[in-house]
Amino acid sequence: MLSGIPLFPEQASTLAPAVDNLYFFILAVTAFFALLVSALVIYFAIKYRDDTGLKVGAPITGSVPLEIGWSIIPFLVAIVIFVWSTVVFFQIIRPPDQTLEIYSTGKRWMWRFQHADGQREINALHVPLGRPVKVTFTSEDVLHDLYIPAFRVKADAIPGRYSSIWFTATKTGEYHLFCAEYCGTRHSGMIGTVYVMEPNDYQAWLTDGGITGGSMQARGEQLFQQLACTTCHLTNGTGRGPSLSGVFGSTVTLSDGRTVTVDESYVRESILTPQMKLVAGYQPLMPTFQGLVNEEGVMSLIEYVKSLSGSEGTAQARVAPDAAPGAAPVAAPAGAIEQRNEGRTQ
Amino acid sequence: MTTLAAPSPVNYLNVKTTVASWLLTKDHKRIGLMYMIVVTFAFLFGAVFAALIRLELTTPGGDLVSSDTYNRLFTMHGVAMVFFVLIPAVPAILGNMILPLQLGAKDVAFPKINLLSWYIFVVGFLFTIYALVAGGVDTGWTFYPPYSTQGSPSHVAATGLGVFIAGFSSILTGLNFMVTIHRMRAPGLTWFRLPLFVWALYATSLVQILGTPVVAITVLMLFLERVAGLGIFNPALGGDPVLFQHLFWFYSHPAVYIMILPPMGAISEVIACFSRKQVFGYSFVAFSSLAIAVFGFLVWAHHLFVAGISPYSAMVFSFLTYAVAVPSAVKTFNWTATLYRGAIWWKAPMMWVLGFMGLFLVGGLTGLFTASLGVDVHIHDTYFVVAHFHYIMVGGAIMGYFAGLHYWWPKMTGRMYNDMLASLSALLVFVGFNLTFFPQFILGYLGMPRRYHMYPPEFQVLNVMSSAGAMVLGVGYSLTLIYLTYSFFKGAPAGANPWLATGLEWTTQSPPLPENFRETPVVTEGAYEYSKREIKVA
Amino acid sequence: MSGHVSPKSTYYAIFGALMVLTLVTVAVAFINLGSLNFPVAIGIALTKATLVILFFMHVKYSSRLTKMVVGMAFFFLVILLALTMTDYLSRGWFASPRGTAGAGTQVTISPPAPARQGAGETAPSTSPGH
Amino acid sequence: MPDALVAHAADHGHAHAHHPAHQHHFETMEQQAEAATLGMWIFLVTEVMFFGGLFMAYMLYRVWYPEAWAEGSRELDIRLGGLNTVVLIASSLTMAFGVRSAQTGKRMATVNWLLLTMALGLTFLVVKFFEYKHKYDLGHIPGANFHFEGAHADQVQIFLSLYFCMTGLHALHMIIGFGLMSVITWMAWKGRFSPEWYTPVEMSGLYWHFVDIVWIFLFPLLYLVDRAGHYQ
Ligand code: HEA
Ligand code: HEA
Ligand code: HEC
Ligand code: CUA
Ligand SMILES: [Cu+2]
Repeated sequence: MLSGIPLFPEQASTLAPAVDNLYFFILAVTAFFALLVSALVIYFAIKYRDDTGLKVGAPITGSVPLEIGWSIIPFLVAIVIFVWSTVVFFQIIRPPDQTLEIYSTGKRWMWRFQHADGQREINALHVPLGRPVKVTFTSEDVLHDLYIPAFRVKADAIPGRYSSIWFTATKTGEYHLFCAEYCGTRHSGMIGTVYVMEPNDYQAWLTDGGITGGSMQARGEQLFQQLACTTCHLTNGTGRGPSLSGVFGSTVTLSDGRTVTVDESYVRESILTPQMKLVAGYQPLMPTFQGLVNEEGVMSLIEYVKSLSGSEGTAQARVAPDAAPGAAPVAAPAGAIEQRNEGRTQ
Repeated sequence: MTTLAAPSPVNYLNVKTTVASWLLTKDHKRIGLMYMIVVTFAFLFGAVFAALIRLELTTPGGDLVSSDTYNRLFTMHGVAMVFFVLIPAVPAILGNMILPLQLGAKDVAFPKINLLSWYIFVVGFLFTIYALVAGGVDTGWTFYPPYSTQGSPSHVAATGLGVFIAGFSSILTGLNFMVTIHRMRAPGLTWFRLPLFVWALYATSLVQILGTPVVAITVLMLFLERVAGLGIFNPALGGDPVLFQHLFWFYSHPAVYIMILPPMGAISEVIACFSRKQVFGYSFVAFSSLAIAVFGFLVWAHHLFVAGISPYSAMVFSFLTYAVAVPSAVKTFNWTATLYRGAIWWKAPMMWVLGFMGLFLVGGLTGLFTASLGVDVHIHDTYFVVAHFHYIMVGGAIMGYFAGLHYWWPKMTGRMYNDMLASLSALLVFVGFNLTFFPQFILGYLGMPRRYHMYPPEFQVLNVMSSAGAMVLGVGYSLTLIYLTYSFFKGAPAGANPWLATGLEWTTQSPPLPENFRETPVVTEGAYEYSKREIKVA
Repeated sequence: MSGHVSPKSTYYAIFGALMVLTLVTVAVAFINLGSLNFPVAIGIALTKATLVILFFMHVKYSSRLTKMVVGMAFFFLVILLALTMTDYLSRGWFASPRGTAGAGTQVTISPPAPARQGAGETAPSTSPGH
Repeated sequence: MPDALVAHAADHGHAHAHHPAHQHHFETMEQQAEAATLGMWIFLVTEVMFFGGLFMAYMLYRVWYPEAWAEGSRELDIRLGGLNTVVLIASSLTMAFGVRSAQTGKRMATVNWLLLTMALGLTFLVVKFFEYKHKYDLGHIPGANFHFEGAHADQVQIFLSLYFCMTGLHALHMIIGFGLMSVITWMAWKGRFSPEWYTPVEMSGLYWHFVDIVWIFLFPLLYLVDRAGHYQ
């Protein structure tokens, strides 16, 4: 990192310049107003100083045109800021189409990450350069907030539902990852490092990280068998439950007439609180799997359900194989990677 | 205005001196002083916590106190400063003191309720002190569930109860002031002859009346959820923790205007007096107070931009936030224009005003960064926000409070303070303040999250600067405390109107009679008719 | 002090109206109006409250200030409810290309489907969104 | 208002016989009564916002969990709720008559109407007590021991939490109103009120009507959700 006094954060994602440009624009506008007003105040205070306390000021009471002027101008300026900010905001929250999917859970006081291929790490996140990455996450206890300053992204992790951030890293290196929502004793220790790697290094890390045990999708499929989901969700739609092929991303009508888009949150809800939203035309037969499957298991199931919606549904962690095979893998710090262990999650 | 008769030897301070005569008083001026004592006490608490926070943050490793202690420090600091210092400071101290005087009334409309609200306030404060002594509370002043309902091992219930109780004190004060302003004005004192401080207090009362009950019920739900296991915000039952945030900020955003509007009113008074001029655009300044109070209710979710609310809703709230910045802009420009061709008397209250102008400006303008959706994603819950609100709350509201305090001090106590020392301490606070909090903007944009006990080492230099500034700031405040205390007992007697100011409060003796005025004054002109008057040395 | 003294008959009439409206609101609750049940219940309650405020509480004969104070209460209550609901009701609108982007629970309100489909049918949800 | 006050001051100067209830810091009785009325109304505004927080929570979860709301609502006894509605509206009527009697200076009538109002209020509270007791017996008190058979037990717990918060707060207001009214009745009995001064009766009247209005909303919101069985 920078030595001396850092004044400005690194720009390491495609979003960073967009946010920073907006920032500098607001800075310019506000500096203008701040300097204008301060200069006038100082000038008047000195120019019209009277230390006797006996003089009176000029009998000026006001001016309607001035009032209107200095209401309208700041308002218009503010509108410009608002529009620009909103554009940038939607850029920040709307991920592009082909993202690399990574799942995460925040738990007091650590971040667990799970790659689609099954690699897991704690308080460390390895991502490839130049590829859009979407991190979908939730919390297992209280509110947390996943924050990567160098990428200018942040979102609260809320128990019971999913949030996400996305970014495309533009610079290799190591960056801070913070928990930005106060969560108790070791809130300030709920930090980690994001490692942005060349694609081939990333590839090497994926294979070399020493973590096997199957992709999330595979794990999801396995859970789908284990938990006997298959008994009801037959692929041909003749089971007691709807077929899950092609469901992800579609719009479903519920029994009370509402419609929902099938996304991560909805699938999660279907698994944990199936009674809350019944698909129209089906009986409330599906049991809850609360307690039988942990957050990571749910995420694996989601990956699997996604994969049933066609090839693009599965997030592929593999990168193009044109990477130089000899590149030295950037090893994750020892201990940062949780060894895959079926029984010990939670 | 009426000429003064010879001052009576009896005033509200010496009319009776037994302890009971204070504790059972219904005199708004005495109640104001009693508030001042409790609030000063709370400020000392808050300041000691602040000093410890800054001391701790001089090193990145978190060496001074444990993480748990640190979390309690900033929580107690925030709770004390917000609920027990800034919300009551100007309305309950200066407002109580001055409002009836400015209206030409003998007292507020409901003097018994006024005393009751002081007692309620003290009880609320005692609960909070209890929580502190019993081990503190560590949720942050915002009490977000599920941490506060399920996670926190600390004394959330007692603190919550304290805040709940103190809320009623604030409600009753607002109610009292509103009725007083409507019903107790002296003959001839029409709405547009009212001093701007009264307008500001009126707007504040509006917020207190409409907002505080919501936070009261919200804290009550939180309390019941914590102690009785009710489930309203509990995600495990399908509850939404974000609902708490909505309800909390429905009050707490308007509450920041409870904190800033009365100081703004005081600033208007002081600027008019020490520029010897009518406030520029009187009616615009008056109505901007109301506009801030009303529109202030429409923007609360700008605290939730990354909390998981709908992005479309975020857009609406961001837009409204920009709209509510405009009345503040109007005020700022009008104050500046008031100085133009004034006869500016460099006395201590005016020095605090000049400090206020500079710091409020920075604080308000950085609100435009946080209100910006795109930028707020990055700076939310970082030191940028910490710097933003300290600039407004300490640089703006506390400076404004001190400006008003120095302005009305001779009226309240009948004594003067050392003007040189007072100006010096205004300067010290201004310099110390900037040293403390400007580096925090940089830290925030660099990405240092708030409520962090330990931080990466590269942030250390800026943090040390900030802590050094806090020391200067602390010296400035300590100085104020010393010379004001000295003045209270030993200061030179002040005449009825040492600043040669307009306004009914200056037509009665200092300190005022127990019943304020010998005869109900009759008002025939606007609030700041300096130009119509020939100013003579008193 | 000279408050307005209403004739007794006014009070009886208002009481009668309140009783009738109570009956209506109970009766209507047992009729399936679909998504209209809630608004109708609220509408009736509002009417009843208005009657009490205007006549029992004498607001009809009170100063403009009192009327404004009453109006203020409802105005700000509506702000609290409506602006908060802007969040909850629009949460479902935002869907990023591959599902939600943190908007959380997906709820959109539209009139309920009148009839249910038979259990054997395939759910009308099988077409992939993209 | 100022002009009125100017005129008033001109009319009377300062010296006119003071009513025993006249407080010294008010210029006139009229000013005092106006201040009291305004104060009371503003207080009621704060009460509206106080309940407002609960209504907000109610509204959100009703939109989110219509089935659970239907299920929870069906747990409540519509006959008891309806009875209480009638009782409370009737008490509003008797309260209005109480105020009217005070306005017209009928001492005994005032006392009697107030007593009747208190009796009705007490009836309401007794009924409420039995409703609560029933809930307690069934284990429907939210918290660690909550126990509910049904498809949406968790969300029904939210419903019942709100039910207890809302009705509990309402009942608390009734109890406070009952206390206020005891004092007022006693004062009326002592003959403290007259057509010139009956502010306390009027104020308690406003308060009582407000409590009635809250119930007017609580009844359909809590007892009448989806009785048509849309979500069965
Ligand atoms: C007295 C207290 C006070 C005041 C008055 C304000 C005033 C404002 N605040 Fe601040 N704020 C706080 C106290 C205050 N705030 C606190 C305590 C927090 C953090 C709480 C926590 O999380 O713990 C906070 C947090 C906060 C946030 C959330 C940040 C986050 O958590 O991510 C936002 C976002 O919009 C915000 C915005 C604003 C705006 C736009 C104003 C505006 O009202 C400012 C208006 C003033 C001006 C704009 C300056 C004068 C104008 C001009 C010179 C003309 C030029 C103007 C234009 C071009 C428009 N504030
Ligand atoms: C009115 C409100 C108010 C006031 C006046 C202050 C005053 C100060 N605050 Fe406060 N602050 C808040 C309201 C306020 N604060 C709130 C609401 C929060 C958020 C809490 C939360 O996150 O929940 C907060 C949080 C907060 C933090 C962030 C903590 C964190 O997120 O981890 C910091 C850090 O620097 C800080 C510092 C200060 C300082 C230095 C002062 C100074 O102005 C104080 C000056 C006084 C002294 C310094 C003490 C007296 C001097 C001496 C005893 C001499 C010796 C001094 C030294 C050795 C340093 N405050
Ligand atoms: C006893 C039968 C049964 C079992 C076992 C079962 N389900 Fe279901 N599932 C259903 C039925 C019936 C529905 C449709 C009604 C509803 O929405 O609850 C459904 C709906 C769903 C939906 C929503 C589908 C849509 O079209 O919107 C998803 C996703 C789902 N189930 C996933 C799973 C997973 C994952 C498992 C295993 C962990 C599982 N189910 C186990 C019966 C079952
Ligand atoms: Cu996790 Cu803060
Ligand atoms: Cu705010």
